[in-house]
Amino acid sequence: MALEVKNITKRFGGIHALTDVTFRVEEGEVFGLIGPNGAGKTTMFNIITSMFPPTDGEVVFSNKRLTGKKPYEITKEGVCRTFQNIRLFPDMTVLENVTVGEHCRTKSGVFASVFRLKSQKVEEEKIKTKARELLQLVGLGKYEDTFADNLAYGQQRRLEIARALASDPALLLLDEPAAGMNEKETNDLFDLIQKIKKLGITILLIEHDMPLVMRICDRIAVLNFGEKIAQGTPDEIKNDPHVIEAYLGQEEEDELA
Amino acid sequence: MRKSYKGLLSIFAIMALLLASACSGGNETSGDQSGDAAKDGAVSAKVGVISWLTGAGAGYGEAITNGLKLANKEIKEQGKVDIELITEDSAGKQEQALSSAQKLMNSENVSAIIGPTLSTEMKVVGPEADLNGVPIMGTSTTAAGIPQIGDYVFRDSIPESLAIPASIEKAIEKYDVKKVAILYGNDDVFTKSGYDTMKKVAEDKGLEILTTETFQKGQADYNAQLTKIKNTQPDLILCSALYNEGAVIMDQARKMGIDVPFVGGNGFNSPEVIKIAGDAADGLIVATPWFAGKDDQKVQDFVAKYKEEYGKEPDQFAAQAYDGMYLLANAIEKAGSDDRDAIRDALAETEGFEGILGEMSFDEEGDIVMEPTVLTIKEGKFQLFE
Amino acid sequence: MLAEIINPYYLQVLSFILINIILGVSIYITLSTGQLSLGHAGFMSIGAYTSAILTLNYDFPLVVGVILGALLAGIVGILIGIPTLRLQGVYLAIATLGFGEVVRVLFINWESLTQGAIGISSIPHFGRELVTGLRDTGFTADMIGIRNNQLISLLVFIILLVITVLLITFFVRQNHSRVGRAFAAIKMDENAAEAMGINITYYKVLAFAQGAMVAGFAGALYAHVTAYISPSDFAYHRAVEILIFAVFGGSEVIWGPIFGATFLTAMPELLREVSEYRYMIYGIILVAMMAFRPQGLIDHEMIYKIKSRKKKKKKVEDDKKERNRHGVGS
Amino acid sequence: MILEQLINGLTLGSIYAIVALGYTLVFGVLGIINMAHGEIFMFGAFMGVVITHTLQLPLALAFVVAIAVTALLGLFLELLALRPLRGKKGVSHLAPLISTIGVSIFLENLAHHFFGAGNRPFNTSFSEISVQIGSVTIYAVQLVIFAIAVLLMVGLSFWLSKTKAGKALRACAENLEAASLLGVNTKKMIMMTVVIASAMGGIAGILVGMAFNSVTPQMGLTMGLKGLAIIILGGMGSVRGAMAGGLILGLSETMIVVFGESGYRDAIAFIAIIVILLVRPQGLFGQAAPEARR
Repeated sequence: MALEVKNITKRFGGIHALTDVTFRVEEGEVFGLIGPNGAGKTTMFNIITSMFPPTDGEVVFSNKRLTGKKPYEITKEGVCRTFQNIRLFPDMTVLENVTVGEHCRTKSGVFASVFRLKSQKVEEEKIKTKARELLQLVGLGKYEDTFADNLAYGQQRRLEIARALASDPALLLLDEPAAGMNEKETNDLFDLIQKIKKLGITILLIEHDMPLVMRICDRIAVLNFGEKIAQGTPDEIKNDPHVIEAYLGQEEEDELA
Repeated sequence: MRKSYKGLLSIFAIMALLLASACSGGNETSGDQSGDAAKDGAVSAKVGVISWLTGAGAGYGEAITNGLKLANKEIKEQGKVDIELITEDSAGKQEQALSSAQKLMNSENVSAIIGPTLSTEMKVVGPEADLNGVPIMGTSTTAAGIPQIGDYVFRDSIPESLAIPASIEKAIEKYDVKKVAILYGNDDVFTKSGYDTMKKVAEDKGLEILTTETFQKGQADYNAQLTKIKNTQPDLILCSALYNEGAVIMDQARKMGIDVPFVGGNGFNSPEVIKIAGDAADGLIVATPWFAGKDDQKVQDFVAKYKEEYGKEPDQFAAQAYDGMYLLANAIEKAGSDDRDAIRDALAETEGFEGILGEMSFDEEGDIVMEPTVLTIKEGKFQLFE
Repeated sequence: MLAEIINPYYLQVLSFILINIILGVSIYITLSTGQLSLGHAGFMSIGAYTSAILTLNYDFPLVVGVILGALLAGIVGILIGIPTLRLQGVYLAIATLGFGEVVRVLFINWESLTQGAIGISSIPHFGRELVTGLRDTGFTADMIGIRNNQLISLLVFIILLVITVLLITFFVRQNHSRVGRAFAAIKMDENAAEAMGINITYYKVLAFAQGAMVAGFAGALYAHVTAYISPSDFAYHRAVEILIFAVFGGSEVIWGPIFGATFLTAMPELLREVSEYRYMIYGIILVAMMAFRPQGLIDHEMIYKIKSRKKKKKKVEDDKKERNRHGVGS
Repeated sequence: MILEQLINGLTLGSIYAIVALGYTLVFGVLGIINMAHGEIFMFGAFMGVVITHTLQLPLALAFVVAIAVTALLGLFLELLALRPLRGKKGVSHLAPLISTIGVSIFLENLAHHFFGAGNRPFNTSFSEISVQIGSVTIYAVQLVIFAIAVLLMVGLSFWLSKTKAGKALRACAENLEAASLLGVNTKKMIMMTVVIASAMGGIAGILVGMAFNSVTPQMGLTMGLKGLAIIILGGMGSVRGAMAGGLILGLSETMIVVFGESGYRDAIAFIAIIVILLVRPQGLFGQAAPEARR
């Protein structure tokens, strides 16, 4: 059940967003993908989920080639993601958002729905039960009838995770789940990720919150200007001179801006 | 979900109630009123009018209702028939015309209907009136197949199949025409049916049709078609267009150096052509039921009265409506009651009625029989074409 | 009694309202996946012409003609939908607008089949056909004490009402299912929906084709209610009118376009003076709605509030019953 | 005959191109299809009628008034129908399209009320002037139209690429937010764009009146839909594309008449739209949208 990213290169016009990036996420681990802004992390997510195709290279998940598949097919293969800039369905309730996530694991069509076949009714019940369980898991149990739009920021991030979990993923891609969270929320998030890991779900994580990354990740890869500059355990990464250099450079830039 | 569904039903229930209460007032069966002659011995009847009074064609509707009102005023003064006109607007739309007709026939219980303005509307309203046994007469519907809708459908407007052959025949006589070019609007029911007649007449008369060109509504540029026509060098151009487009076509043709005469259909017959095209309008030949310059006392009286009443020259729509009103009043008088069937029978028997349009009769199908006048535009004026 | 209540005029207006409701629903379905189609007048004309020609020239039964008309419109919808799906937002709107015009020009020029601009008249009329059919079975209008034309209008109205209610039920049920959730998700965020495992191509084509089919269906009904159709009945203005039903009433929930169609069709009948300014008012409605209430008069929130109020009421009642029962028990 | 038809096609094409330039300018900067452009054009034409025919004033004044009135309409369009939608949360990208459709219906019916449904003549002695070359007659109007079209295209290209205001406008087209951060007064720029585009519609209106002597309230719809087809054909937001697309459409409409299928003349534009959108959605001269925008 491992994810293999093989020699991925992506160019937008003349810009090299990713250059020959290779890494492997093992089953059951939490793998961190870090790097300064614009290093190509989200681009990597987009390529894994086929939001757009790589210029070169391929992505393989549990011995199946993901590259070339449609995004929804990839979700069906068991790879689901969250978004850096939250993309919930704003005019749906919290519960409905999660039920949408279950789409690819259910199958009632127009006919079954309109004629209220027994199979459809049973399925709807199952969908609701499971969605409620997931909301309990992420701690949103009492908000199920609230519109997603009206949730607090941290809650929205957790809802996104619940929605992604609803698709029964074997691999969960989290894009900066702690962004904009305060310390307590971040701690809750840490617990949540631990719980998800215990469910046997592999996690690939993009995150800027370094303490969180160091605490939670089993292994980490570092991107800078579209290239992988380091990979290893949190301790190895902390002491890697390339990584330090990349991040110090980033800070200077930040100050300039 | 099921609740909102119930909501819908209740909305309809309310609507049904509303309509029930709204119509319970004026809905008596028409039979009760038959023979209900007014005190002074005049036969009284309610007549519905469906006309295009708002929107793009409001001008037609206005002319028609003016003509009707003027005629009805005179009829009332004569004291033999007392007609109450109830006017509904169709806005030129079939749906609205049909709703209006239903309202007139069922809520107002009219004895007969005059209108609607357009042939397209008549094709929807006609069958419904026929089914209800309400005589209906179009005064401006010229397309083919209107009186054939049913026994109760009449018209006093001269159909293209009468007007176009008359003008083409006279043009052939005068200009020794051998070759013609045809130009018509293919997306409009009037111009298309005019074209069908033109084509048939041209073939019957053994004319050589050099080219057939079309244009569409709203088009401003006819140069491509006209250039093509010019190069075929016709003796005559048969142009089935409404006056709006027709005037522009003549303008562009004359500019291009096409100086042969044009024969137009009913829709082309309007003083507006001269207003829009100016000198370029010279050489247009049309057949018309209505000629304001006719040397006839009746006609001149009508023109004078109309001008006095409405401050403008009557056009063919006003004139046809005016005669239509008289035709109907005549029938009501003959029928001696406001009974729909009696009026229909009397109308069908109309023979040799002298109106401002000339001598009129209805044929077996309910179509008008009359002699059209052929006119031409010369020096910026409609004149008799001889 | 019955004879006094049934007025064909009101039934006629109600029948047109029902047809417009069906048209409103048709554009709502397409919009429910976030696709704006300006080609619904075109689909409507396909349904109308198909059914008119089949029943008139080839003696198909009316029901079969209407169904085939709707199906053909749906099939054309699929054929147009699949390639145009690559187009987003405004491009789709323009492409469908182009489609509608091409269909109209085709019907104008295909004279051997459609009689061009002259249009097709004497199309079998719903009510009249039915009444003739009933007469054969020995049933006449006098038997229930009404006139023939009253019976006809009544039958047309009842048929349309049943069809409309069934259709609304169909789509309400679909909305509250996996399919409806997929539609809604696509409308709100296409990329997120696809990332959540929804085959957006399939559902967008499905919605587009359903919309086309319902529009074709409405067109076929229209043909058999007015008994006359011509290409100019299905021009650009018709497409815009259909759009206005959804924009005014609201395109978030199915009740929006239903309300929009009802209100906007009834308005000129109730207020004849309005009729003169009808299109100007339409124009102002479009601009004002976009500026002040882009979701239309009836939106999710309104429906949600109504529902939750009912729920509360029901809960209170339930609680009461519960308490009463306990009261009896103790 | 072919030569004459070519001139006919070029004249028609040039007018189409000027109409399309107005569309393309608005789309280029705002990313909006202004469905009311055709009706603004129609008002320009009616101003010409009012000045030259009703009031019997000189043609030059007609141009001034038409430009002024259509510019004003553009201003109202921006203030009433477009600005309220901008930057509002939860407004779909279809909102401006629907809003401008509303404006177009309103204006069309307003013209009905003001000017009546009928055709209005546009008599000016200028449209009589012609030159005879061999068997071919060329009217001064035709030359003027062609010249104005080329002038507007060249002028617009130059203005966009060389002047400061033009560069600011292009910056807006690239990215509204960034442009405003860089100190461009985006509100003013947008307003200017809509006003200029509308005024170009006004010019086109007068030219159509001069060339064809045919002005009706419905002409806006016909011309507007053609303009729409052209910018899709030429590529949305491309000035050269609008010009080329206009000429292509004008010539092909003329040629379909020459080769005998005048009934399908109006369909060309729409068939072109559909084919282009399917085969090359960015249009003949447009650039492919970057994938990242998805």
